[in-house]
Amino acid sequence: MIRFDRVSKRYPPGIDALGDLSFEIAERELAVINGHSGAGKSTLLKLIAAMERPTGGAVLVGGQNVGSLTRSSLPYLRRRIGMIFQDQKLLFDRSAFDNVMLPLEIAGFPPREAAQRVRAALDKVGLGQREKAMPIALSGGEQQRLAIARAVVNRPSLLLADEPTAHLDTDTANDVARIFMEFHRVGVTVLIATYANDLFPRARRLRLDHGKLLT
Amino acid sequence: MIRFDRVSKRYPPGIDALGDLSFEIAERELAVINGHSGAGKSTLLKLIAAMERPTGGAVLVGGQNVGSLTRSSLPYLRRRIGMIFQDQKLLFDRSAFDNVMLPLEIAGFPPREAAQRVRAALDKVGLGQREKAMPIALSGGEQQRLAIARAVVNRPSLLLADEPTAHLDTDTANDVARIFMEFHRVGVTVLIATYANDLFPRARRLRLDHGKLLT
Amino acid sequence: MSIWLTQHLNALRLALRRLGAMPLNTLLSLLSIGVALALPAGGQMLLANALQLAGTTSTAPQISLFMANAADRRAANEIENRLRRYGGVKQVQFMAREDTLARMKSGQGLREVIDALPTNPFPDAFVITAADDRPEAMEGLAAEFRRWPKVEHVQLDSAWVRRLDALLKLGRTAVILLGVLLGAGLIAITFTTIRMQVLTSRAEIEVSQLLGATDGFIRRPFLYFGALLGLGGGVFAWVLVGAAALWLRTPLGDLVRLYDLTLVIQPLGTLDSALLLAFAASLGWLGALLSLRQHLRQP
Amino acid sequence: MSIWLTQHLNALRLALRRLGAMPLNTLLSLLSIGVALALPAGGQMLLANALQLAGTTSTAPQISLFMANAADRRAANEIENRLRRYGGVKQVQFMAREDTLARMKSGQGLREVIDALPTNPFPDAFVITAADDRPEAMEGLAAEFRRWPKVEHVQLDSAWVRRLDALLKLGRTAVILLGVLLGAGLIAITFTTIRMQVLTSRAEIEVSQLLGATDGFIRRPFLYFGALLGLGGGVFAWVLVGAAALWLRTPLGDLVRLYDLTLVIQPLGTLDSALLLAFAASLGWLGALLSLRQHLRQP
Ligand SMILES: Nc1ncnc2c1ncn2[C@@H]1O[C@H](COP(=O)(O)OP(=O)(O)OP(=O)(O)O)[C@@H](O)[C@H]1O
Ligand SMILES: Nc1ncnc2c1ncn2[C@@H]1O[C@H](COP(=O)(O)OP(=O)(O)OP(=O)(O)O)[C@@H](O)[C@H]1O
Ligand SMILES: [Mg+2]
Ligand SMILES: [Mg+2]
Repeated sequence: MIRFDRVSKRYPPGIDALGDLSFEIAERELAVINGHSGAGKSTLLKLIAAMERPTGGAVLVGGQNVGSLTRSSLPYLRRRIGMIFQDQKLLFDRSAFDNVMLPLEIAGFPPREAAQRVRAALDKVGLGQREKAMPIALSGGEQQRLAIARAVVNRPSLLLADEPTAHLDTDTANDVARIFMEFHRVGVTVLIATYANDLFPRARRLRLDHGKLLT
Repeated sequence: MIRFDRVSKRYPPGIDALGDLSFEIAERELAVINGHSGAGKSTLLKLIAAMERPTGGAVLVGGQNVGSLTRSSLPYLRRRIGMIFQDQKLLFDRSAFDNVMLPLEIAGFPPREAAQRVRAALDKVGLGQREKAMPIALSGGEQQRLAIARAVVNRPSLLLADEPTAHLDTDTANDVARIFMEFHRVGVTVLIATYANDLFPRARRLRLDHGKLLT
Repeated sequence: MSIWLTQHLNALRLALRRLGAMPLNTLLSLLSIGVALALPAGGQMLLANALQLAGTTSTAPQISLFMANAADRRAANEIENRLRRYGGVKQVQFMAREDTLARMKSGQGLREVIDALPTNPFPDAFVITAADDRPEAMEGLAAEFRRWPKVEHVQLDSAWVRRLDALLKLGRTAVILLGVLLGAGLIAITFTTIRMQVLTSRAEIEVSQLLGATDGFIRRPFLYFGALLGLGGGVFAWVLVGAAALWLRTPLGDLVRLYDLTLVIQPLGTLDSALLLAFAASLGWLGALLSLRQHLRQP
Repeated sequence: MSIWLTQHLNALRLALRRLGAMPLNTLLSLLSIGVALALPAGGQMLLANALQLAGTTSTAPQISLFMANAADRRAANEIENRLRRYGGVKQVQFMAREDTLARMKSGQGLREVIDALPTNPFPDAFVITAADDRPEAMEGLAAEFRRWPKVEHVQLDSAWVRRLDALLKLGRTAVILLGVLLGAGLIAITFTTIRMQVLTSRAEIEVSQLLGATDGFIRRPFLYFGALLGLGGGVFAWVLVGAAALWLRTPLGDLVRLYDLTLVIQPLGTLDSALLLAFAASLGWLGALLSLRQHLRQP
């Protein structure tokens, strides 16, 4: 599903975030990326979603070289990916419901079916009662769960999560972990960057250190 | 230093975030607030910094009733408080250096001394080499540390931290915890909302559950 | 098809909500665009009215041709025929010497003078309107007429012509100046307004892109927003121009009445109104399109 | 004191950086404000020139007073003395009947007529300029003169007066209209531009408040920003008006020459220029102040 082939990423002022990275993640696999702050975990996920382009090597997603995608084919890659961003990227001028609705609107879902899906996703993360709330009126953990609902509402075939449990207490984090396991079970490829390695005991583990893979 | 006197906070659509809360935190004390997602931890900190006003009861900081402060005396309360926000609230159009400089500029520090202090604060959180970077070019954990540097640069007498280690790996989290302990040791009152209760083993512990204090 | 419609309705709804979310901004924007549009539209209205006025009155410059005093009526008739057949002549009016005498007598203070004269001192005359009223063409005609037999004197109303010419030149310069200035200003204002909306929606654009939105999807609500804002500004300009027309009706009417003309100033016609609104909406649409260009270029 | 200066310098630096950070926006804003300012400033320039022109030429309406034909020079002298002593009269010009006759003879086609006359048909006459040239006042004077002995006829150049009056009324209406329109437009444009900046700086305002910034501290860079933007727009307007003055110089000069006047159009004077720039900067400053009001009201 995902293949990194000698990928390196250097940010403008000469910061090597990733260096000569090669690995493969099979379809339907559940993998966890660990590593210290600044190790390159977010960069790795951004390369998969084509939010950044590698400065060396090739990133392949479902056989497609993501780094050489044209602008106009980018949206279709991203619709197949559900992504939870480290900084959440919620829209603060839309209600929780509308935030989760957005990916479905973009994909052009019929409104009736879309509304049902949105409610199901909000229920799953425990925000069923807060659909009318604006994100500013949600606690940090609730915002995080809202971001998770938005990522999964579209039933993507690939789920990328950057610190999805950073703002969650242990119980809620376990609930969230269970959601990811469920998706994994029904055949979704799941890739999670997190410090909480005890949440996914049976997952494959990738350890990053200063942009290099430890094995 | 801080006294909550039967404080309650109800948000507009009828959400009771805090109910009938009474406790006291002495000067130079180190206290940790625990509680599930949505328990009211952030709300409690916001009441102290007068970012929200209580709907019942009184919040006293250094003997002052914070809820009845006039608009014009608010800034002077806030200058005595160093606050780390759950959503960090960095300015993305200023460099790391300028972000940390902001509280000193506001307080009217002489530029020369201010620059020294800023560099010292950045060094303390391990961002000494990144002072020219824009926040967008920092990893999640680096942003969090930048927010910490900004909160402490002014050497406040009260430090409020909302999930300061949410985006940090265990090692970095321990470094940050050490910074807080240091401030505590030199006489600063420190109040931290966090899930990571093992980081501050000797701290006083307040447990929130659905807006009520567990004892 | 249904999804296509849904997406457009959603975009329109979003655009309306954005307009409503910042009512003061919307109002100020409408005001800016409306005023910027009202000035050229008002100029167009005044111009249209001036043209209509010019159509109802013969303000064309004329040539006066005086026969020799000795010439008789037959000679005058010959000249008249010749004038009527002549190419560049549009209209010929004969003024018999008897009529001129009678008219002069009725003039103030001249009756006694004229009564005292042994013979009629006035010659037969023609007032000629030229087909082509540019000064050079008129000069040419006058020169030609001067060569004709029994013509004593040909007088060109040349000061009048040159004044009109200078006025027109000035008017044209002023219109060009105003047009360029206001055109640039209008575009700048519309763009500024819409860029403001785009800037405050940066987060939304970014997030939508990350969630797989096509450029078209992102653009749509902004295009509606721009077009609605432009249209609103256009309507506002239309109202302003209409109000100005009403306000100016009395003083302008008073003025032209003194020149023995009547003018009831007309507001913008249906076609002009439609053009104004279409132009305003397109401008807003274009402003949105261009404002988005640079934002969408980013990854 | 030094800290005060530092804070102001910081605010100024921040304002300049913001202007530079979005050069296209800044340019468009300058353009909008400049154009909006240029129109009233240009109007003011034209008005100043028109007044100067009016000063060099006696365009005041006049009263013509004709003595009876039978009146002799003594009667005329009496009337002249009476006129010169009369309150509302500003200027009196005597036209002796002999001069009038001579002037008429030199006129086209009248020489023979006049030579044929036994006596001079023209009376002595006066051309009177009134101190107060409002139509009613002039009518009053004329009525008074008509009652004087040996005065045959008093003619008021009333059509002229009424035309001038109508023109002035129209001009005043147009100026009020333009002034209101452009004033509203200018304020809206300036505010829109500055509100855009405030909106894109919402995060900064919020964070500064949370870090203990006073309202004054937050306001300062925005006030500089607004004032700089207004000033820039004012300079731009000044350049536009100057260019327009150069451009209009030739056609306007041509026009007034036809009326036997000379006009070399002058650009805005030093005082007007200074006023323009000060007004522009204050407007920007005020726009920033008002735009910030509602943002600072929030907690
Ligand atoms: N846009 C950028 N420009 C420059 N440097 C960048 C940029 N983004 C990331 N970096 C740098 O690249 C390195 C890796 O960043 P990355 O965000 O991938 O780390 P991370 O493993 O996600 O860390 P964290 O756990 O703190 O989020 C860091 O040193 C960071 O400062
Ligand atoms: N501005 C607001 N308007 C309405 N409800 C709010 C607002 N802010 C917080 N709440 C609600 O109040 C409750 C407590 O929120 P608070 O942010 O204090 O929780 P928390 O303990 O910080 O949770 P977390 O650990 O998830 O950040 C939550 O249910 C939240 O949805
Ligand atoms: Mg990261
Ligand atoms: Mg919280």
